[in-house]
Amino acid sequence: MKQELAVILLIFLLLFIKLGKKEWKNERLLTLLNILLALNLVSGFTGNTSGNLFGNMFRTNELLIFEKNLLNLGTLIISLQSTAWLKTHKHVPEFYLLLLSTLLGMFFMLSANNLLLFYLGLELSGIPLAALANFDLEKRRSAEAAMKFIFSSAFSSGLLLFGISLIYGLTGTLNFPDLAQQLTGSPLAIFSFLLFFSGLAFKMSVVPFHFWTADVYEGAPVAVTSYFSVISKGAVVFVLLAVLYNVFGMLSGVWYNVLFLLSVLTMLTGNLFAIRQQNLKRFLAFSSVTQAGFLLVGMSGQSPEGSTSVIYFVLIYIFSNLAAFGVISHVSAVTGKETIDDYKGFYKTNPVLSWTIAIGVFSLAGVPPTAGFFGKFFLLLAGAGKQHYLLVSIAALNIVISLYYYLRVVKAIFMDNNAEPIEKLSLPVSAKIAMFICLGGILVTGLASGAYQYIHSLMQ
Amino acid sequence: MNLSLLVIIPLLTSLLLLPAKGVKQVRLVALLGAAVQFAFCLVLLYAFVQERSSGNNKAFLFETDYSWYAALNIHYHTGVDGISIAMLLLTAVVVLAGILVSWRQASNSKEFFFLLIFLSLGAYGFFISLDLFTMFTFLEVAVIPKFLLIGIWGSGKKEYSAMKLALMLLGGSALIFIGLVGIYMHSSFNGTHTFDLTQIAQSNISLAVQKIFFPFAFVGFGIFTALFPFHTWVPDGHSSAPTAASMFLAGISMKLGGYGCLRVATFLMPEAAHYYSAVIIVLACVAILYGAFATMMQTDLKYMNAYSSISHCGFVLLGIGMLTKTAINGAVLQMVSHGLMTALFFAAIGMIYDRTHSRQMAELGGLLKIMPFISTVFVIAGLCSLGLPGLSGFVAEMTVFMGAWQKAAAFYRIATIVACASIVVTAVYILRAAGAAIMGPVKKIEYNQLTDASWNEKLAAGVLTTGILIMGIAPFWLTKLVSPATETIMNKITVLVNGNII
Amino acid sequence: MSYASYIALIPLLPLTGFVLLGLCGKTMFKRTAGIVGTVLLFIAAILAIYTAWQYFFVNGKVNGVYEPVTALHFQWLSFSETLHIDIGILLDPISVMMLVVVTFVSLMVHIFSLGYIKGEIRFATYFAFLGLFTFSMLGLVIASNLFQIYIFWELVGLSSYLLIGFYFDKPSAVAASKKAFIVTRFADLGFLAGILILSFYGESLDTGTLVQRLTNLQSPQYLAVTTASFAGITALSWGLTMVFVGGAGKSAMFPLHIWLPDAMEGPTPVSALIHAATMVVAGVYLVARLFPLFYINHASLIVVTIIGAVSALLAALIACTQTDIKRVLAYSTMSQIGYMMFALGVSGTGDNSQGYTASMFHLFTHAFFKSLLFLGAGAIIHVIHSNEVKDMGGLRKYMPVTHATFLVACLAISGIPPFAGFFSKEAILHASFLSNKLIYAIALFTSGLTAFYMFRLYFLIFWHKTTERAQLHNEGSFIIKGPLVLLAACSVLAGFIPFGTFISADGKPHESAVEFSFSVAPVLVSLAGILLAMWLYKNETALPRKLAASLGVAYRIVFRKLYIDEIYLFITKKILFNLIGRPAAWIDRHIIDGLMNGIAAATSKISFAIKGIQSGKVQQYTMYFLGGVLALTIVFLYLWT
Amino acid sequence: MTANEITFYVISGCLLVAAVLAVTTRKIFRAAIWLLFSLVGVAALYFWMEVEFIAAVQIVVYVGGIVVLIIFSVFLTQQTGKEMTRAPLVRIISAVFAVLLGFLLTWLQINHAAFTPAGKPFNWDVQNIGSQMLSTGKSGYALPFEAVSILLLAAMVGCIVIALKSPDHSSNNHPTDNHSPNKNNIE
Amino acid sequence: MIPLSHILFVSTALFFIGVYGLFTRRNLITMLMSVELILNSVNINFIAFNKYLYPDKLDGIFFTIFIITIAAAEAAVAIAIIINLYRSHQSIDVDDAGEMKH
Repeated sequence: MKQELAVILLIFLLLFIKLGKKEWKNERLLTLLNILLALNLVSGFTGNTSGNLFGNMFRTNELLIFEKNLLNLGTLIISLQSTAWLKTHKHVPEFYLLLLSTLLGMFFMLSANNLLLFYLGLELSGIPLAALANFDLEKRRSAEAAMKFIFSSAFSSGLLLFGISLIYGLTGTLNFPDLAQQLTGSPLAIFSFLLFFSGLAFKMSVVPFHFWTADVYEGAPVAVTSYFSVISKGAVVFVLLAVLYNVFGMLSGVWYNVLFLLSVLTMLTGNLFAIRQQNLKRFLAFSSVTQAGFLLVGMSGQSPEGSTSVIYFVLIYIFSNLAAFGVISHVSAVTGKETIDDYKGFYKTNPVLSWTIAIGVFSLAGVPPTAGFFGKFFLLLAGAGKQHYLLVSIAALNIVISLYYYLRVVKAIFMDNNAEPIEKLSLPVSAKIAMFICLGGILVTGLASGAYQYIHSLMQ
Repeated sequence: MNLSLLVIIPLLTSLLLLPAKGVKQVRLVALLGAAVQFAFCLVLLYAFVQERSSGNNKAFLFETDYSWYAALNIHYHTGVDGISIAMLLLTAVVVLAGILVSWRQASNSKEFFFLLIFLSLGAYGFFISLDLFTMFTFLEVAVIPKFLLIGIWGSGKKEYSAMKLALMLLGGSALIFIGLVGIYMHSSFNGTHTFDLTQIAQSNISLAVQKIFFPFAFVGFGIFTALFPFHTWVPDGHSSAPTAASMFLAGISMKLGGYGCLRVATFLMPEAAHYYSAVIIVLACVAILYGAFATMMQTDLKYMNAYSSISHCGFVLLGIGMLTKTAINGAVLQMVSHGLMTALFFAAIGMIYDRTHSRQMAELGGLLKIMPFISTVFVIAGLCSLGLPGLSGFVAEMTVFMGAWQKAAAFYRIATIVACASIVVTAVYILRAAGAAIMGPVKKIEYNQLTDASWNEKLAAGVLTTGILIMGIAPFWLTKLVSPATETIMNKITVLVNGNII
Repeated sequence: MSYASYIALIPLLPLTGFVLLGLCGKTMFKRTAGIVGTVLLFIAAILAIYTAWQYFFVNGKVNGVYEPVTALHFQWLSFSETLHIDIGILLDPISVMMLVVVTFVSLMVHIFSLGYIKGEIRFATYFAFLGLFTFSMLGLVIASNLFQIYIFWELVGLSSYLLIGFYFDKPSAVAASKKAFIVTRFADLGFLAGILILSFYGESLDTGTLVQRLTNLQSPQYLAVTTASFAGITALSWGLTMVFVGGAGKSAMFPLHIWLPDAMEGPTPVSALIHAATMVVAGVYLVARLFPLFYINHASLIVVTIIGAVSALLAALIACTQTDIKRVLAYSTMSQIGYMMFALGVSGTGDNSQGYTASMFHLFTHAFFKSLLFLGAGAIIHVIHSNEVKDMGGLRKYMPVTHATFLVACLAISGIPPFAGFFSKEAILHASFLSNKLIYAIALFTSGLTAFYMFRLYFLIFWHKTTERAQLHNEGSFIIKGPLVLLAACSVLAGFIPFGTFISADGKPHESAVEFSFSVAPVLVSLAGILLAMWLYKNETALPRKLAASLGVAYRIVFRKLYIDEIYLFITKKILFNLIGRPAAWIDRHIIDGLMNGIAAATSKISFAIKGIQSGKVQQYTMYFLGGVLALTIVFLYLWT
Repeated sequence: MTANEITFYVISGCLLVAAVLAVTTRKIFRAAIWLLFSLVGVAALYFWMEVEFIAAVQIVVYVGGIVVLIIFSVFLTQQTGKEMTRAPLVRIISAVFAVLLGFLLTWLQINHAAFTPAGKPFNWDVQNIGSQMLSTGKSGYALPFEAVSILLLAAMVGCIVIALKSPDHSSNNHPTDNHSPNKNNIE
Repeated sequence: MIPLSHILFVSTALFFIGVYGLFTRRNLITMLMSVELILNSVNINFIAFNKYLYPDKLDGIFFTIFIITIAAAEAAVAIAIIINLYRSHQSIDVDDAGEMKH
């Protein structure tokens, strides 16, 4: 609960800042906030207790604490990276307020031991995000993205709710442990599971519930896009993992097949759409769809190793995606350039940033020695846990397809010539810190087995 | 002997490259790194021979074993046998020569050398790994530097080639991955799954399982070593790459595949290897002869050498497919020989290209008069390629032929003869190239102003040529080194296969 | 009985020359390269002669035969427990004889070259290559292991290649060197296959062991090699025929002879050494080395006989029509080697081993007079700067020494007593007479032809009409003339050696059995040939042209060398390149690579084809969403339960 | 058929008809009114189920809040009298198809499940709801209550930022965008 | 006594009517109205289940209350977004906001 309280504290602090008389300069405010977020992250590691609260509605344990810390970390990195964009923004406190309330929503969702709290967390992490997507107030695309997100999300939560209502009708309880025992394989249970699952799959951008992803990622401000792709998705992955294993455990026969089917579809579709993207944000959107497919493969493993590899992958994914997004976000904020063609010849002018993108992209692609390789390897290994090799084979081939477009980005940056490359840029200090965190994470997380071992030890 | 030094030295070198300033410092660091590594490999060889002659008959020497990902029973397990030592020596020689050849690399030299060293790191790590996961990791580590080296510093349609190479190789590693997962899932040692090569070798995987996963592993590694019909990355990749990268590609990278085919696919799944041997042999023969004929028609020197690599690597696969001790010995020898020879060839072609800016046979000519050293190197490499006695190619090819001939059935006989026939075609294309590019009248007047090799190029060529000569003139020490290792592999195969047949 | 101490030096000295001159010939031995090479070879030649003396006269016979001695031996490359390449030195009568021949001729050529090649930029390189060749040839003849023969077999091929292509800026030389190497390589493929077959069944690569095992009718190896068969032919026949193919390629036997005339592009002394005296007889030597095996396999022996006879006859015919002095000599070489081949073919063993002895004898004498002919031709070319006989004529006045020695050589090759050729050729004729009358007839006819074309050459060069070129220069220095005289002396004297006492198929000496009466016919035939040549060519007349015209098509066919070159050209250019190579390259680029690229292209096509799904309309997205849920419902509730 | 039952069918019928009209009528203002009726119908259904509290909440929040909000936004953004454009026919057809299929499937499942009523009376009172709402113990809803309050706060802040016209940009009627519309397509 | 299934029929029908509206309405505000219908149908479900099946506890009622609250919040944010969209696009036709595609 401490982590939630810390976030709430921050939210109220922001409220007071906003309402207070004092006019804050953006730079100072941002510095303050970054420090606070860092403190928040640090505090998340200490003095946590496991247990249930609020009449078992809220539960927490070491794993959940770790997951929340991951989300905190990601939020901090995004915050560090978005200073260039936020510096000129008029609504910095509001931005953070909304951001933190979504984070809080995710925390609730993660800790929920009850469908109601779960649903509230989901909405709390969804509705403010729609507003955030609109934070490039003058941009047409930003508004379009927000609109697409809120309607898609409303529809998905409609289905999810319908599913929850049926589950409630079937079992008469909202409590997860009770549900786990009462949900059997009746057709209506399966049906309501599918409705429920689709609502979460929507957030995770699983095909065919992914259509909003590309448009929203493209239109939203880059910081928000990063948030969508890493934090929001990561949280849903954690939740889905917990829900599938703990609540719908009795339906595992069904959901294994669902995951199988959808992961194949997701990987393929994500790849096929990513191949020809020009806009980097859109490109990363489809790449994140593909990654969702790989995550499903790991999830289908139904073993402690499977869960470990999924969480581990999310951790790596945070680093990798943010390494790439961080640079793109800065370039976009300074020059407004976002297409792959714009990045041609980028290496000539910005070697360091180029390498950062490259390492991030390599990690996304799963090339050693970056952590992404380890992440993918373990995901797929877990996916083969039940000696079902077809899925793993398809996934392995999809990795190859995905390499094509990842390398395409690298090619544009390093190999193509451009008469007017993006000029030389220098990152602000905070973004540099973020960059180092990400690169360090990418290089260390895989080669040192500590993170994986730690997560695995939490899987008891 | 701490084998990890083989990985640490390149790692340190690449890290030291980062703060280095200017071309001079950078290349000096790179050269020093490569030289130290080379020296270390020699020391290792010495220590290995000492150890063996003092009666240590363990399959792998200098083993170190750390638990890495304990939850998945993944270890960092290293150790060497004769085959790995041979491969390590080859790598060290080629790396040294490659760095010398690129001494005058001007643009982005830091990154260039960094990637070269990093590529070699992957190769070293691959050859010393005894854990499939570690091995696979190192294998993949070696891929991306190639992509960047070709794409950034290459020539011609470099982006296309780089992409093709990377995708095909990584496609290969995807197949390997599937194979590894299968092996892992069906291995059991003390009740747990394992990636440990030595442990898997002891846990007998059933034939049905082997039949499924052997093709994945073999084809996957095969792609690295230009298995027909997955060889098409070879011509494009090699010809677009900068000289050093071509040398590394053909000299080291293709060997990763051959080594993997042997060490992973064949060693761990011998029954399946036996089961599929006919297919392997047919593919290898096709690669050998068809590659040779395709080489004959090339007009670009680099393409020619690249295609010839397809043909030569066919011998490696043929040797492995034949599954006799001599043939496998030959496959290993051929890997070493081809590595040295093709690196030398690419070095010579690179030197020629640097000066004339042409690789077309028709545009060159009479170079022997203008740059006798380079031309001689070219001819030596060519002669090695066509299997001239006294040079390494002969030793390797003959061993393969001899080994292949041990199998008496008509199918194997025909395959062997087909493979032998390639020595004629090889002669045709090598002499054709030499005749057109090296001999004959000088085609362009401006060529007369060109200079012969500089000291670094001479040194590079010298190192490689020495290797070729040592192996060609005194092959006995190498076979002595390799033979016990192949024996280990063969024993397993013989026992299992015979057990099954009888 | 220890030879090892010095005998290894014989091949190693030329090798030292090669390494020394090859590595630093340009810098250290700018002028002295030739001297260095020659001195080294001189020592080697002395050692060789000393060895021969020791072998034949000091150690002598044991139990009535000259024992093969393995003077040096170490394992070079091990294939398996039984099969390994050993590098060793085997001394037996023929290898000792070859040692002498090779070192001696090579020395002569070295000396001659000092004058001939002077002023050439790549002076040192030339001598380096000569050294390499001599080393390889010596290695070949002393080989104790079948694979060692193959190794040096390849190396002599290489030296030949390098020396033919010595004038590398001449496209014709480059083409010729290429041709020589590739054709012999093709034949070597046969040799290799032969080695593989024989070694597999004989379970050894050691020549002696192999011969001993496979000729022992009780040994399991013999049983294996004679029972195994492919296409109805026993493995032994296959193996030997394949080995013979290798020999035929190196020895320019029909139809693998096409490289030899072209090889004359090389410097003339090289032709004398490699393409007349030593390398080209390697095939004969190889057959001789494995003769016991051939002998027990009648089929392969017939092949040897037929090929030898056909080559001898055809080459002689073609030689009659050629106008290039070196080409005439080249065809003559081929013809003479044909003699040696069929002599082996008609030979038996034991008391009946006349053919074997004769063949070796002819090899021995031929080395002297043929190298003499070539060196003479070299001296002439050195002066005339042309190979065409029409540029020569009347040279007897200007080059007396050359004239005299050339005449000696011509008489020797024509088999006129008492020159060396007479003795060896009589022996061959006699052997074939005893064995097969048809072969004898061919041999006799060829003998006449030989006399005819040699003297045609002789008269065209030294008599005929004096051309302007002939008068320009003098004959050359002592360095050029010395070897000619020495070789001429050998050509005269070599015939008197009682060869049969030293060399025979089974090592036991036997006396030459040629009777005086038998010699009459061949000598007469030769004399007839000489007279005919004299009548036609001594003075410039229109007769030859008329004769050629009257022969018409037949003459043309022979003049164009039976169109064999054209056939080869057709096979290589049209079939190998156009029908195999080009399609292979095309298929690779377009079909296989196209397939790989096609996969990529198809993926991208699909990618574009389905992009409409992402329509940008949020309502469609929601519809897909519902569609997805419904589809999953249908699948998991009704289809996949 | 009892009066109770008849009431139910009448309410349901009205509710559904109003809903259908709300999603089909082409005048936006009418649509809003039909929606209002439909929501009132739902409230009536709650009344019919004797859950008056929820009915009250329904009326207060939906009718008093959301519908009014909607109507305001209609005024803000549209001439109310104009007929709205119809969706493309394909979409309508596929929507009808999808919706019918979906309904069929759902209904089949629900019908198939055969819920058995507990047969017990439903006892609730506002006091109970109130105390549970703020209880932190078992079956207390204090935490969701807090969560939803944060959500409302966030939504409010979000709405203000987005919907309020920033005074600085009042002159900026032509929003600028860095991208030309078609740049993201590669054809 | 009305069987539970009839009430569920109504809610399901209402749900899909809402879905239909969401699919076919081009005006963003009317789409929002459809969303409200969807949420209402869920509410009916909850109340009905609570009343008929599980009258002991008030889970359904609470869920409904929260859904209503969230619906309000969602509607508010959606309307804010629509207004913003209207400002930039001068239209609230959903198909006019389709710049980003493929």
